[in-house]
Amino acid sequence: MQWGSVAEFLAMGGYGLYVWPSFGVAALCMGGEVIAVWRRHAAASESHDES
Amino acid sequence: MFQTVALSGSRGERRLFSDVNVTVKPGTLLAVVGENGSGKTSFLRMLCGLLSPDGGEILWQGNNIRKLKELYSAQLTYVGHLNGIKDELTPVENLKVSACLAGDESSGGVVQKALEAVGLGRAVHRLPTRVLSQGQKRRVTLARLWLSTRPLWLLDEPFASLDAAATSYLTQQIQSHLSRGGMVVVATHQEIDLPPDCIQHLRLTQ
Amino acid sequence: MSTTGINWFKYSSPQAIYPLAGRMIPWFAAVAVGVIAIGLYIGFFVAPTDATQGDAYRIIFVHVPAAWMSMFLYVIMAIWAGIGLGLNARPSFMMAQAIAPTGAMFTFLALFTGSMWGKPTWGAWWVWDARLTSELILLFQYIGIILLRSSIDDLRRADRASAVLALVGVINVPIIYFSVKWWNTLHQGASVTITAAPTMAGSMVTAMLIMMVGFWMYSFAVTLARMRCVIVERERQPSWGKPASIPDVVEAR
Amino acid sequence: MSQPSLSEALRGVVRRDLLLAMRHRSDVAMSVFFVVIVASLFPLGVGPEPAVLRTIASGVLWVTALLACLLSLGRLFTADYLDGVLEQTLLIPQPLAVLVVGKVFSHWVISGLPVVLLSPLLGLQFGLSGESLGVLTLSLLLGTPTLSMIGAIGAALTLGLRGSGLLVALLVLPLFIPVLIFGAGAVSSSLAGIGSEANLSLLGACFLLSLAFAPWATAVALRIALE
Repeated sequence: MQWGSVAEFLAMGGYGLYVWPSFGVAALCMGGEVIAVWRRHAAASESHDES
Repeated sequence: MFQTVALSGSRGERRLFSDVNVTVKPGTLLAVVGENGSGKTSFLRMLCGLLSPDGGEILWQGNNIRKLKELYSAQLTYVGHLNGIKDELTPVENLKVSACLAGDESSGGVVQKALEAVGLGRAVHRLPTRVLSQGQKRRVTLARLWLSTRPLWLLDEPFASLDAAATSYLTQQIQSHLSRGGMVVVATHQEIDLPPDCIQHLRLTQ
Repeated sequence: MSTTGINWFKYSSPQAIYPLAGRMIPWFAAVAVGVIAIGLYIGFFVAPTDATQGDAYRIIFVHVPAAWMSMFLYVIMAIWAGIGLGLNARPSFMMAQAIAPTGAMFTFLALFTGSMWGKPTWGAWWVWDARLTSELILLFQYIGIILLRSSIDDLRRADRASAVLALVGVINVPIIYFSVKWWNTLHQGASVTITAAPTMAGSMVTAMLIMMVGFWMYSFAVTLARMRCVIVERERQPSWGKPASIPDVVEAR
Repeated sequence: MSQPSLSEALRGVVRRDLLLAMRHRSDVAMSVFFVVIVASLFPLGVGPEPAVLRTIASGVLWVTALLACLLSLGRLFTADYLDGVLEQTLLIPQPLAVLVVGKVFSHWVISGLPVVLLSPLLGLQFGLSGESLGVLTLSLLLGTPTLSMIGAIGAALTLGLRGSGLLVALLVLPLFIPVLIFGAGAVSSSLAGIGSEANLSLLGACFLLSLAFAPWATAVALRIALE
């Protein structure tokens, strides 16, 4: 393990500003997609039951 | 001989008809009747091969029309809802082009004779079709039947917006086609004035 | 129901796929979460800092798998579209429909992370490099397919039109890639290239491949879930798939 | 029973479209005028520096040609679709893909050829000279039919849809990119003195490839649109 402290880990050798947004946006996109599909399924099956 | 076997079709997600079995023998006419929206047009387009059926088969001389493809297209003349003529061209030009594309004779004399047969005088032959009335445009379209040498005619509402004279011209032309051993499928609201022994009806209901 | 399909399509009908997909999704999802967690662990804690690029290279663990997925998913989508057109099979159109948004998402992700990586290493957010440009055009193609589908109301036409577009696009992708590449070399001599491969440590490659597997599993889970949405949405339409409430055809003389 | 020969059918399709274009001469004039105006806007926006104009000339003129093609795509099938001529075209007992080639050819004669013929003049506006002008014309001559063929796919796919004009642009522009790159590349490499053969032959390859695939895809798309 090459990280001495949490701060060092977050700094990413000075590239934290680039590394973390990349992973953050990736997580956001993928998580968002999961939620969107979930909602779509819920909405679809709900109106399906009504009809 | 032309027949459908267990034909079913739908428009969008709506089932229009299913399990239709009809046979059209040479010299006979099939009248497809039914209310608006009952699927008459879809049925005819399906017989043309423009629309693919949900199930069942359409057979021409015992062969599926999907397999025949262009060989089958060469057997039929289709007159649809839309006139299929260009507003900017004159009746003569329109008819010449469509006869040429159908592989029929398209010389000036033959075309003029066909137009006169549907009651369009020489006065309108050289006008752009745009200025003609709805009924006159329909006559230009139907004039193709006077040039057609194909055995199967598929006519969608051919009598719509025709006057009494034109209706009787068309009926005569259909009759002479049948007497030559031709086959006709007509979607119509009207009674057709033909001997009853050569007509069968197909009623589509919703 | 389509009777033109081969017999086994009866068993791959939407009604059969729906519960099957439902059973598979949790497994794929669980594996995806686990594998991605392992990949991230190796990527951040085992893999060493790169000698030339410093820690910025760690973006590779999300960037490269996303870029690969964007291309794989396009090809898979096009294959489903082709099967759909060829066999007139409804489920394969649905599959293609379910894949497109995920593919577009990964394409966007590849572009975004690429530009995040490009800034510290090349000094620019965007370079008109062959890879970047063709990835951008891939995104346009995904968006085009999704837009075309959504602007056609008739489902049957929507399915088949977007399938044609997907297939045309799949021919275009390699052409674009090479055209942009030649365009670059013809104009500017040597262009920017990614020369990470030879210097990469084993653990770096491992982490990247594990992330890749994780993204595959994620894609399976998400597209199957979307497939279920599509099935339910289409089932809402009356007369869907069922043996039709038959209107009578009366034959008379 | 009657059947037109393939060349008869092809000639019939082309003759009708050209005849229609003769009745609508203003449409052709408009697309030519569009190209001239758009190409003339660039020097006004960028500034009259001859060196700058020479460098951007190939890109500007090619993008202009591309837009002109795009604008006229709507005319390719829409009118035929609305008046039922397209329906009848589908029933002509010859391969639809070949008939599509006929339609695309007449579309090119109406919208692409005028741009090709005009291009030396536009090139002069941008300070191109001699060999580069020839390369520009040649690249457009090879490239604009390709654009028409690719565009036909998009036009067929979006036939009869609401907002189809915008949609066809979104679908077709990404597919135009290789042609744009090779076409503009041919001109700029001739300007740079590298020789334009490589780009021109790639442009030719694009032409052949689209001739092989695009009419077929368009035919499939038309059948789908008319169902």
